[in-house]
Amino acid sequence: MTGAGLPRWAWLPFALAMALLVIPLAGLLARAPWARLGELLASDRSRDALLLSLATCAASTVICLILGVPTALVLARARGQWVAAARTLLTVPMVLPPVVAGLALLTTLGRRGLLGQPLAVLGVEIGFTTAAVVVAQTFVALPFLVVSLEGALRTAGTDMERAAARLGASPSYVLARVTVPLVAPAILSGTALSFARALGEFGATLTFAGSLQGVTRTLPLEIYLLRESDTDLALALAIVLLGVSALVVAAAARLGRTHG
Amino acid sequence: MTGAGLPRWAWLPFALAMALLVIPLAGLLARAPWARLGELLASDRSRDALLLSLATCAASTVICLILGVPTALVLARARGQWVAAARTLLTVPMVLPPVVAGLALLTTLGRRGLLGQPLAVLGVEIGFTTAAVVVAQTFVALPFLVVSLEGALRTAGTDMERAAARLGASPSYVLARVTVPLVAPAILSGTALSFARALGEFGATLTFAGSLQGVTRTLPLEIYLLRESDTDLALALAIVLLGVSALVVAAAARLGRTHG
Amino acid sequence: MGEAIRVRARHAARGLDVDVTVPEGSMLAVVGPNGAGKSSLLQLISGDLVPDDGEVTVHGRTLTGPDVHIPPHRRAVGYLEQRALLFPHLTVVDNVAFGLRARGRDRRAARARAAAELAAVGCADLAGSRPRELSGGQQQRVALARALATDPEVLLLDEPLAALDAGVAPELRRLLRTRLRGVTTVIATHDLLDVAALADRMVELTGGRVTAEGHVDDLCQRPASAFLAGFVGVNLLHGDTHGDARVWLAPTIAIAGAVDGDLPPGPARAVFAPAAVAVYRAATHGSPRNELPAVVVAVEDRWPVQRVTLAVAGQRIAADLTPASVRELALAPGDDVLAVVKATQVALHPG
Amino acid sequence: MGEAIRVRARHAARGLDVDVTVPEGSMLAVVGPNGAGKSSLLQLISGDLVPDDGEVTVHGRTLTGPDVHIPPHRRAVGYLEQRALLFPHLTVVDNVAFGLRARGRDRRAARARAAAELAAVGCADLAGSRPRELSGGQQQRVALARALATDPEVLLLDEPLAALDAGVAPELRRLLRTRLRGVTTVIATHDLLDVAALADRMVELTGGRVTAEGHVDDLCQRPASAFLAGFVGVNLLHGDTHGDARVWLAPTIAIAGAVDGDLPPGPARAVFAPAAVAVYRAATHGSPRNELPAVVVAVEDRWPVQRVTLAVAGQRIAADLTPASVRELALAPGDDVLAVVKATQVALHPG
Amino acid sequence: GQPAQGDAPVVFAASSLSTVLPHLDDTARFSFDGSTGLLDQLRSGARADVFVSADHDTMLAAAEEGLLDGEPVMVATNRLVLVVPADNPASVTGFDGSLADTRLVVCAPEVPCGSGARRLAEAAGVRLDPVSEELKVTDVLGKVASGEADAGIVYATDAALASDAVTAMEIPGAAADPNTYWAGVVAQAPHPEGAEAFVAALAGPWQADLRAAGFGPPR
Ligand SMILES: Nc1ncnc2c1ncn2[C@@H]1O[C@H](COP(=O)(O)OP(=O)(O)OP(=O)(O)O)[C@@H](O)[C@H]1O
Ligand SMILES: Nc1ncnc2c1ncn2[C@@H]1O[C@H](COP(=O)(O)OP(=O)(O)OP(=O)(O)O)[C@@H](O)[C@H]1O
Ligand code: MOO
Ligand SMILES: [Mg+2]
Ligand SMILES: [Mg+2]
Repeated sequence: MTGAGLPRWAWLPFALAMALLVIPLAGLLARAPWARLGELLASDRSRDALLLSLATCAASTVICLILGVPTALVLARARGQWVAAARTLLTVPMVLPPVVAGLALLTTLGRRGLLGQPLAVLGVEIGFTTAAVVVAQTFVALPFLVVSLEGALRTAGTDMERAAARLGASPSYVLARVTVPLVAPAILSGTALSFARALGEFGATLTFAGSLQGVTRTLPLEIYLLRESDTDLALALAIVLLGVSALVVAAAARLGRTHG
Repeated sequence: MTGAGLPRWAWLPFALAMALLVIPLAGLLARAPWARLGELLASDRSRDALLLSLATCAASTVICLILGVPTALVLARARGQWVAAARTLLTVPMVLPPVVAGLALLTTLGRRGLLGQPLAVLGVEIGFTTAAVVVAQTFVALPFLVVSLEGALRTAGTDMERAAARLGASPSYVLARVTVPLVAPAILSGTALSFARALGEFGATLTFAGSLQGVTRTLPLEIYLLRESDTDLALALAIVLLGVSALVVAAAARLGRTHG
Repeated sequence: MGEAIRVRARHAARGLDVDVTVPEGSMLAVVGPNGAGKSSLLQLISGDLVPDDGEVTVHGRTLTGPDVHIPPHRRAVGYLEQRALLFPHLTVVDNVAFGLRARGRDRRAARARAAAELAAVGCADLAGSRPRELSGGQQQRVALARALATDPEVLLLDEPLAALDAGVAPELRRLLRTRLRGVTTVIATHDLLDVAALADRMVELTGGRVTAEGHVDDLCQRPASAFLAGFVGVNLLHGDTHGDARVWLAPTIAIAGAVDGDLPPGPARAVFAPAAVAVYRAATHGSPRNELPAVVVAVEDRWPVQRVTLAVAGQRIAADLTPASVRELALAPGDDVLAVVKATQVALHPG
Repeated sequence: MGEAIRVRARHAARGLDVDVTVPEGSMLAVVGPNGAGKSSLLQLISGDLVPDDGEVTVHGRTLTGPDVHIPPHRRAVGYLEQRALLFPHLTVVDNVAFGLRARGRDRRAARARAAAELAAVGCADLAGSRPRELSGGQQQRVALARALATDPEVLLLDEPLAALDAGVAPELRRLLRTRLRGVTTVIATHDLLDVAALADRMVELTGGRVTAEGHVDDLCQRPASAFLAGFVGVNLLHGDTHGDARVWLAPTIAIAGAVDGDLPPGPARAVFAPAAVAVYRAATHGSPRNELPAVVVAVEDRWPVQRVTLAVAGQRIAADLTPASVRELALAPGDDVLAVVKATQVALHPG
Repeated sequence: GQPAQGDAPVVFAASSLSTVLPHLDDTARFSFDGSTGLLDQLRSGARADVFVSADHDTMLAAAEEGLLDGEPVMVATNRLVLVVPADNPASVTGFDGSLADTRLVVCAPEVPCGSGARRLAEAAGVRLDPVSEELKVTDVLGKVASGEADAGIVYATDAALASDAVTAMEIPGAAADPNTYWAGVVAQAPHPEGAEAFVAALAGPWQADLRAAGFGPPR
């Protein structure tokens, strides 16, 4: 019993959408230098870029979780006019052209930036460090987690939380033992989205953090650079990027299903 | 009665997240050449870029709606192993570095591409035309609509659809008169997201469509070009971009609230 | 009065194997324990469930058969569930007009018909409201009007009153009775009041099979199963008779009663009301009465009476006593007592 | 038996203004029409609702007062709703252990206590199951065990049985009675059976105010309002008495009855059961009986009787007749008849 | 001479020309991107008339792949300069030892501005220890102009554009080892005449304007 059933014509736009989104991916795969893939990926540069990307994405994803889960909770549960405003502000970085995002970060956290200047006085400079990459990735990825999680929290409602409070559980205990487990699938998929978005981050990193092998040159930057000199290697790395993203998203979906 | 209430400490990460995301925007606004804004935006190049961006985004948003709503419906309602695979494939373009996305499109729809070649034989060439901009925008924006709408459709469930079928409504009638109105707020916010994402599209457009004034040079491309020669104008245009995005997202949220 | 619905179907996953017919214009009540297959039977008729094997015909037209399966929206079958499931984005009158609009009727005509249906269920003044502004009872009325506005050949009701406050249910039951006169209806229910107030015939399902079928009065007066007896609220004792207006429950225990029709020797059952049972500590020896040795199992308050559950020859019966007599007897679980029933208040049936 | 709970509070938005006390270890039933404020009263005690003004004390400790408001999770108050609201991600035993774990009890001790509570509600074997694998009745049992595992000083029940199948409710009611012996409890309900089976005292709320309060038996036997009479299922007629064991309903119509205690001249009411009312077409003139001119309003099937609603001197009463006598009398709405009630079956009360 | 309106060419040109070219010809239509990106687009069948690259290798590749019609011509050169923020916080004195321990940004060796910088450093015996090897010269300039970096190596034309934010210093030997700009007509150009005219104008009458924008003469 799946309700009214799908109108048969719905499959046409579905097929078109799939074609639009999947065929280009297939095109990329078709052009990839499969035979030389192993050899290409074995180079120092590739390894450095991949490891840096994985490490920074792991870090930014952890920060996204720590900041994003409570933020989604506040947006979903607090009331007042300002909540709508906060929600809009949180969405904007999600749609900013990455280069503009990088500019914004530079103006703020750069050595002469709003916050960067006082920080520099204290001896903290994040420009050109791996930390800057993590900041850029967090900036673009955090909204993905918050937006998807907030929806799930609203859907889940507050019934279970109320029941838990009536059993004597404090708000923090309720959060840890009821709310988070209940929306675990959404947390997982939101985490996967933000990890994948961080992994693909290019413009903001380039503009804000720079590009030094092993320090700030992540996989997307390396791909861009290699286009100039070694198209095959660039394509090979793009395939790796695509594969890791797809893997993370698919794994989260599967985990969420088993769990939910 | 809001369930267990928010743990008080949740406001700390919330404040940090807001700071991380909002202060850079503020930094951008602070540096903007407010006094000269009107004059700067009056230039031909700015007008061309803004109008082109609005026109292409409107077009790609309409396509996203036409393709995306049925696609979300299929993903939410169809059953089977392949649905999970389709969902993952749809998510990947959302997280691809835009340059890689552009390369993928070029490989596929370019004149020598997988699909581009046969199309070129038929006299249809979309590379480096305004149509190419719309394709690039649709490619990156469609997943946003599909992913957010699918969640809402799952949440809404099939009860109402079943009730409608039992009153004799055909699947298409149910879709138009029950399903779509019920998830209207989600359609609205999904549309706003994809419009905003299309508006911010940079890398894929540059790579796939080029950067020709009035034809393919959208607002983000113009900002990128101007960064070097006319920082003030670039900033002014960035502010416009930011404002339009925020406006669209906020308007959709408000509309959704009144409607829902 | 011909046959309007015939369902002859098997569905292994639901453990269903039924053959049920409903006469034109009558209401069939489907009763049975949880999981017996009541809802599944309705879904077979509505087309939501496809049987492994069998046929569903309405007015002679095969809706489901070996090679046919008309989808739900093309069957002229109305379906009303526990929940009203009104469309939240439409006004009440547009909810009721929905089915007609879906059939292509123009807005004005559909609204006019909807208004008439709303008036028939006493909700004319709610036409412009949104569903969320309605009470549960009002929602259920509107759902009924909506289901009837499309002139269904058949109406299915799945516990339509179970979710309602006790205060609203009687009123809605009254409404259903008036409104459904002449509509072929199948109702799945757990409530005797629904059956008594509405249905002509009833079917008892147990584990997916029809275990009793007949007129409501017959089945209620002569319940053959523990489920039906409990449903009706009467006591049922199984035993054997030699044909002499007595049913032996054990070698030394018999209950005498009035024979309704024939009572051939063999298995037989005795049916009597809890109110007809008195409880004594010691034998009384009066006019034709049954005095059955019994053990108190439980005592429970059921205002204005106390219900005493007794074990008689390994079977359970209930006795409704006044609070005063329970207090006087000082009954407690485990006590040995006599359950006393006048023979004139016991009906004996074969089977 | 001291006072365990005292609620004296006003809440303008909910139209609530109450002063209610509950004695230690007893159960108070709160009844009243929809929207009367029953749930709001419970929420005042649980701390979910903050009054504009007033005080809530439990065992002398002020939980809500002019300057205090202990949040719900720091009150030792259990709350059970219609829906069981079990945590879907925890097993049954961990659901029950939840409250103890939240209080910092270690897992082993919490599980042991939970197992004991589960055994007490007859669900020991479900410990390892997930809530979604349970039937509605089982879920409600587990929710009860969960609420009791934290040893609440006070338990609040908000229509805890309303969502259950008629088949499961009696069993659960029995369980509640055993399990709640000695627990100070407040139950909001629409069901007389809950009140009769469980409660010691009851409060009638109307429009946010207490309109009757007392022992269950007193209020049920002498219902003073139409709501209570309907709730109990008896007839209530209001009139005036001159102090002579008769209540005048109209200048020429009086009903005679038995006086229970005092009956001073002034307003008075007559209470009698629907089963005590007979209906005749013509006057009968027998022993001390009331023969009240009446008009038939409705006839309705309530197996095994037919319920006839009558209008007497502008007030409504119900008569339960056998189907045979209804058929014989051929009663139809609008008919003029006589409602006959033996004076001994009518109780007269002042007020 | 100015090409006719109806024959206005579509010009694919390196980003560093984005400021000057539109002033020279307001009928032609321009698409600006990195040279490699433009080459990729030409490979994919972009309908362009003129291709102007900011280095020789890319133009060579285009010619070898048959993407050009006729021979490309060198139209300008561009020398590398050292830029520091206007307030020169690290007190850089020039392309010398004062660059040590500063935050220096240069282009990556894969892009022309990066390979050039490295050659100059080797010749001058200066050790480059950059904190970032940027992908585009724009990003080098952006970091210096914002004060994020203490020094950077960019083209003279870039430095000229940001003259109020950065101070340019000459690099010894830079003028002798410039980056070369090449223009060519694209094969099967839709507007071949306009294209020819545009390339000719670049090599001829527009040279003065290019010079004014900071470009050097072709060699
Ligand atoms: N959607 C379903 N998928 C699989 N099995 C089902 C489904 N719905 C019901 N069943 C099973 O089919 C059998 C019949 O269920 P059905 O819902 O028809 O019973 P019912 O008589 O309506 O019960 P209730 O009184 O609880 O409503 C049960 O064993 C049940 O577990
Ligand atoms: N969350 C709320 N916010 C505002 N008003 C409410 C809320 N809940 C109930 N009310 C109002 O307060 C009054 C009392 O409602 P309450 O829920 O206490 O009644 P109740 O006696 O429990 O009714 P029911 O029998 O329908 O459960 C009603 O007028 C109701 O409309
Ligand atoms: O849009 Mo980008 O700047 O290629 O990540
Ligand atoms: Mg059912
Ligand atoms: Mg309530």
